[in-house]
Amino acid sequence: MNNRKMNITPNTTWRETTPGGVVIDAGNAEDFKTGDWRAMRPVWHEEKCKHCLLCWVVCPDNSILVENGKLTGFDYDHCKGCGVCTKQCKFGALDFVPEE
Amino acid sequence: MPNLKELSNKKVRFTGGHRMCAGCGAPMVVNWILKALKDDERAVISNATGCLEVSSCLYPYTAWKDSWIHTAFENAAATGSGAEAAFKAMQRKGLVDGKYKFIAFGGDGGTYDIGLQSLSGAMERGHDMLYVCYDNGAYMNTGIQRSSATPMGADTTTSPAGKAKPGKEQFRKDLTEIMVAHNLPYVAQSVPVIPGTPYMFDLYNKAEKAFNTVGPKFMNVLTPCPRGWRCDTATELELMKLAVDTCFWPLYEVENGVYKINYIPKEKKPITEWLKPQGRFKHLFKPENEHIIQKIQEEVDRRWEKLLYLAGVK
Amino acid sequence: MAKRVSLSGNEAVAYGMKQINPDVVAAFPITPSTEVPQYFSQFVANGEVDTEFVPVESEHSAMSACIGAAAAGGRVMTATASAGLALMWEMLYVGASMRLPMVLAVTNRALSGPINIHNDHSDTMGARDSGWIQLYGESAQEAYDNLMQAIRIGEHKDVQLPVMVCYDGFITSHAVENLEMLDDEDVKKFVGVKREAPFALLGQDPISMGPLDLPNHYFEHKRLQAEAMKNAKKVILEVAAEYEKLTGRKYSFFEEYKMEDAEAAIVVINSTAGTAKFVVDNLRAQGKKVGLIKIRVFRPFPAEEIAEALKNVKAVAVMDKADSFSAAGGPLFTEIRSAMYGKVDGKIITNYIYGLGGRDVRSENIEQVYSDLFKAIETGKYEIYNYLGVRE
Amino acid sequence: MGKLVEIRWHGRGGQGAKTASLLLAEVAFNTGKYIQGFPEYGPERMGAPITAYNRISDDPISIHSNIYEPDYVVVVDETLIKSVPVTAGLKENGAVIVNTAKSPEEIKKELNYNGKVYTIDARKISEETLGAYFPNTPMLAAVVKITEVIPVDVFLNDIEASFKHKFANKPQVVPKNMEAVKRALEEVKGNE
Repeated sequence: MNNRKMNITPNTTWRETTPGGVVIDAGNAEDFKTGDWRAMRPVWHEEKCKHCLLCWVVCPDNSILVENGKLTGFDYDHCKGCGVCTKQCKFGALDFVPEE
Repeated sequence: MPNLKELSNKKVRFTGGHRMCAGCGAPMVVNWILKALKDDERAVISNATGCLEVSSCLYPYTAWKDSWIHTAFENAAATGSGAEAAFKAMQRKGLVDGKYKFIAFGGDGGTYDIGLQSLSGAMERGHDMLYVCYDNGAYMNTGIQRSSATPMGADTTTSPAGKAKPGKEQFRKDLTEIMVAHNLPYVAQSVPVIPGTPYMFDLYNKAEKAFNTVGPKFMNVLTPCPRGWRCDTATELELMKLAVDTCFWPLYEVENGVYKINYIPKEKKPITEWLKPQGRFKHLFKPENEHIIQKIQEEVDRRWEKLLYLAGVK
Repeated sequence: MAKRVSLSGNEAVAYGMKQINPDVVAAFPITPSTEVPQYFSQFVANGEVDTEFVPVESEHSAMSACIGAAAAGGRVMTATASAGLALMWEMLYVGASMRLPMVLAVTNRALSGPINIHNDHSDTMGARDSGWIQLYGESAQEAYDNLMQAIRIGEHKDVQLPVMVCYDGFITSHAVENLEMLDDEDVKKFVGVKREAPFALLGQDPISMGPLDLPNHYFEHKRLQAEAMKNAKKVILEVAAEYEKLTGRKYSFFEEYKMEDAEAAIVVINSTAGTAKFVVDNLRAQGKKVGLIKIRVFRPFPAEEIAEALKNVKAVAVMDKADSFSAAGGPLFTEIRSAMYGKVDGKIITNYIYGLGGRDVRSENIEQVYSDLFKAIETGKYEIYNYLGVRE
Repeated sequence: MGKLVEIRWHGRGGQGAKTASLLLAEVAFNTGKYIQGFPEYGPERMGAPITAYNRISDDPISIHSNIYEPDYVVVVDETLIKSVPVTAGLKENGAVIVNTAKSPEEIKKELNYNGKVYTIDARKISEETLGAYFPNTPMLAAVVKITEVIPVDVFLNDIEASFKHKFANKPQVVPKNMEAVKRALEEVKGNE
């Protein structure tokens, strides 16, 4: 992200770091990708989806994208592939498949 | 029932990119507690050391979109109470304005055990804050050591099941009742949001009620930990239903001393249904340990009966 | 106009806190510090301050609540002693590393065990490496003056560190003495009404404080923290200069008493310095070239300045009112000897552990130390490590 | 250094010896003196023997040790004479002041001390003027008179002002307290 106030890199020196390790960019964990943790992958079949949002309700990683009450897809940058969402779908709109 | 479409438009306060285990229950709890805040309210969150803390804020990243502070394991309530006190004084002096809600999150280790004194102190002093315990029944952060919230019989790394001892030998402490004894305006016991149940939004509704109550509030939320419980991650919410249906974890709230059970199962399931899918109880199903399961069942029954009595149901 | 008053050390500190009118005071009673929160809660009850007084259930929670309040952006003060400070221990480190200015008044008391409520310096000396600035004072006046300056030092933008204001339990905390207090308005002007926090939980933008800090960044944060302690040296002198303009009372890292031509000097902390000055005066009257250095700032440690101040003496006795149990000398001694190494060599330097657990320090005891020093100068023979006033 | 007067008080916990020493410090302070007033602390509770100290001087006082060779000793409770060496270290040219109905000569026999002995019946004065046993006020007056740490007339003005301040809500007790002070100044007597 380029709108961050902090620019902390692995090369940041003590003079440039933040005092006490304060993090002044709230929510910047979004910049950290946890998608590569996945061994299994939820796959969305849009045509079967009733947009009940029950998958969105349970996702521990805020990785199910919803716009204006409609599911629009998965945030695979952060989805860890826990599969909890796929168990909620009563309409067969979510498959849970091994990562290739 | 809250409108999911409306809720989905609310701002996200806890982002992806945190490093909790895949399928961890704690972020589910955090998400829905924070969703109960109004969009114009800002939260100041105090977090006890634990899984949630180490995984949600690793320098230089934070998953929190509200102000958040971690100082130590045993003092989330005291730390939060200081922030709340500062707000009151600074507001009185005209140094800050805006709507703030003060929240503390701790696991069962940081709440039932090492943090109990600081929790009790902060609640007794009456700070306007909500303390949420995400109770996954052991010190998961350090590698699944028993806590006073660990259920009897559980195999943990400090209450291991062996030839001489069948896992944890004591029943779990009833922290919710201890908090009720503080005579707080609001105490509740809940589970994460579980679709398809009559109590789906129990957690959200209780958080909303807590935020609308002035003074000290406490919520105890049973939270699945697939790693510590040794259960199938994808079906962990099914296990939560069983905790409720076996009355191992009743859903209830106590408002100004008045008990209300939020869900009474039509048919109470035997405790074995909750124990069986969890690897930490596997050894209990050996024939020689049958009496332990019986003991657990008796205690679950006794506590449930007591709750029914307190709630005036029986 | 300053007011001339007679107050005990604890009263002076509590009145000082009242004049500062902090946002939060979170405190727990412990002898001999109890009176501070006691007096202060009366000010709160009388509506004389706008402070939130948080009567916590332990010192651990006292420091935790102070950290929470300081992190929120508030100006925060508390008081404790001995075991209370020990119970805060973990949080002392956390508060300093989070770079939160706070002021903690410590009435120095022996740290158990066996339990003892009387004065020595084992409590704050044990906390010397926690990252807090430590100011020590001989009298109620100095405790009060240090309290005022502590606010400014800790909150300075180049410092942002918590400060302990230490004074002797009972000897200073409970003794009524003459002192001068500032006018309320002058205090307001000197400390300002609001803490300028560079970041705060209640600030404009949400922040996260106290992250998990792994090997890739932790060291840099500690290095930055160390720099703040270095910066504190300059700030301590600046604040002292400003305070002197206001009060006429001069403060520095340490006080030099009759050191100009001194051949034998002792270095000491807190109230014993007063007794030692009395002895210096008497010995000077007998023509003996003796002097005294009283440490005010122990953290940051004024190593170069101390070495400079001791460069002309022949023999130095460092007085420690705390043992380090290192079997190699007390905490002040090891600092001073280390400061002198390579700067001023060839001096006789000895150590006296004294006054533990409130053992009264009589002028005769101090005379003994000077006498030992002169003997050492004459004969070149001396013991390095000594226990003063213990029954042999 | 100007004249330094050192005083040691002996009393029992709860009887007010500590308070009396602080009051003496206060009145001396009010006349521009440098003062110290400090108790010696222990685990003492009600009834246990306690010690308190005063230093009073025209110049700043730096010494912070206890007082071992006092100029004056004040005994607030005469029963202590049997159990505590109250005159230990007391300077021969100093004096001891004892709260007792006995005469100085009688008390002197009980003390191991060759200097001056003064007595004051603070109980009688207190009960007759204040209607209850508050020994501090008469003791304080007696100590001022004997030690001369401040002039008696200055003391009278100052103590009256402080009574008026202290008893702002019940001004009728001010004359009674002043009566106690004046009687004590008259009735304290020595063996000289």
